Amino acid sequence: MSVHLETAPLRPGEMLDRFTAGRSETGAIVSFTGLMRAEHGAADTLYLDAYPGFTEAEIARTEAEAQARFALQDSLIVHRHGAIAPGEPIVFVATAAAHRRAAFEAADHLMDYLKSRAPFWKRSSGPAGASWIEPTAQDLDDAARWDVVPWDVAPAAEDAG
Amino acid sequence: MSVHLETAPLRPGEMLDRFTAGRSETGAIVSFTGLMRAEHGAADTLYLDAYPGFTEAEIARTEAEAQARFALQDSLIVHRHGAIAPGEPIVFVATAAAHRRAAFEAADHLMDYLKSRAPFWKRSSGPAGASWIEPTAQDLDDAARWDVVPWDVAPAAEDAG
Amino acid sequence: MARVLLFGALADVAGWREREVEATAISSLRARLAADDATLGQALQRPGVQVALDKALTRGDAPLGPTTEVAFLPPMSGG
Amino acid sequence: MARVLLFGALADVAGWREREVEATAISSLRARLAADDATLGQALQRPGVQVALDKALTRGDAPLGPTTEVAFLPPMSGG
Repeated sequence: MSVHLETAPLRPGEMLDRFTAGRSETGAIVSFTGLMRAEHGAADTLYLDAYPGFTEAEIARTEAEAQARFALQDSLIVHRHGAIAPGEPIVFVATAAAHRRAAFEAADHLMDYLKSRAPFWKRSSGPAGASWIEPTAQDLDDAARWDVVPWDVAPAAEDAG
Repeated sequence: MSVHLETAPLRPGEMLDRFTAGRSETGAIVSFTGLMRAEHGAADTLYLDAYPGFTEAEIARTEAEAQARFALQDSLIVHRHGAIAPGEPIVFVATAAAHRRAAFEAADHLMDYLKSRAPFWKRSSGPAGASWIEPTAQDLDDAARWDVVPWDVAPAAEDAG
Repeated sequence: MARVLLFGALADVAGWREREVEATAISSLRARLAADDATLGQALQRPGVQVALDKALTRGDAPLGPTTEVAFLPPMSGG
Repeated sequence: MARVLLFGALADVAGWREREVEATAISSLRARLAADDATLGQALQRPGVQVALDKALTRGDAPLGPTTEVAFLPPMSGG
């Protein structure tokens, strides 16, 4: 389990390989890579403000909850901050579990949290100017999907992968 | 969109990087890597029989359905066959979409199909002998989750990534 | 001469995976395989075993050309 | 001397991100910041703005030590 903030471009393939190596009892690894969209020219820079120390600690609390809730074997969260260009990764999340359902649900859950509630402040800039962005109603709905499920639900038994 | 069968070990990081490169309107990339579990020594080889030509064509039909159903921008399915050792990847699936919900659901759906209905025949070998494996009840239940949803459901609108 | 392919447990039962067999229809091919190997003949009749001609699934009997590829597929297990 | 940090839109409003300010409590710090910059003073009072002392969220007033780090956090947007 770990959470990192980076200002340099992320390298998803390298992170996935390092996360995957040496696992003999893991059946399923899910990765999520969030990329900045150019919005067909409407966006040219995404600036993400973070509070180093505070931001990782807050994310790590949700990561720990997810690990317990989905019986994860491991997880990795790497988030870019600073100025990001179109096509560049913003966030990389990987989850490892014995079975695929847990790995999928945990990655999905972590992303819903990261996109709507994590301690970042984001500003999008483009030809029309710059503005600070709030989470969308859809982001808040996505995050709320996870609130209705009891926290101590056991993961369903399932085949390899 | 593409489907490949490989007999050599898969390289998930390299595949993820190649799949991710050069996308300016993709917000979300989900990858799934299925690994062979050692089952704490109970399994030492997984042998996957495939019917080259037929197997890819059958998988490609489901891939095309998933692309339409989830409005995917792209997908990649690479499946190992032959003899596989514990810790080695069996399958790699990647999906690309504008928004994360579609990328997650499509990868989840493709994996449910690949694990339960795709044209492979698998034999697990270990100290206790070798046996051909049928899909588990959980695999079939997982795959059936997708059957109850109408095929023409539109993906929900959602924020980047 | 049809080219016959067996997959999964069927290849284990037969002891071979690929063979040229003289037959002009699936029915006569099944009869010839069963005559050579009764255990295989029975295994091919089991529910869930599907037949593909030149990589397309088919049902019931069908004629075989001189280069038709006939595959007998046990229930698919997924990967 | 508290170390004051502003994030997101608050830093844009103030024109600075980090500054040493003489104050012994959050309330007196707010008063001093508002006296220097009324617009910032109002922005800090907006609903959803949270305060962290030494990287832990806090509510209401609290005393500040000579090296306390005080962060004003606008509503979090996610990444």
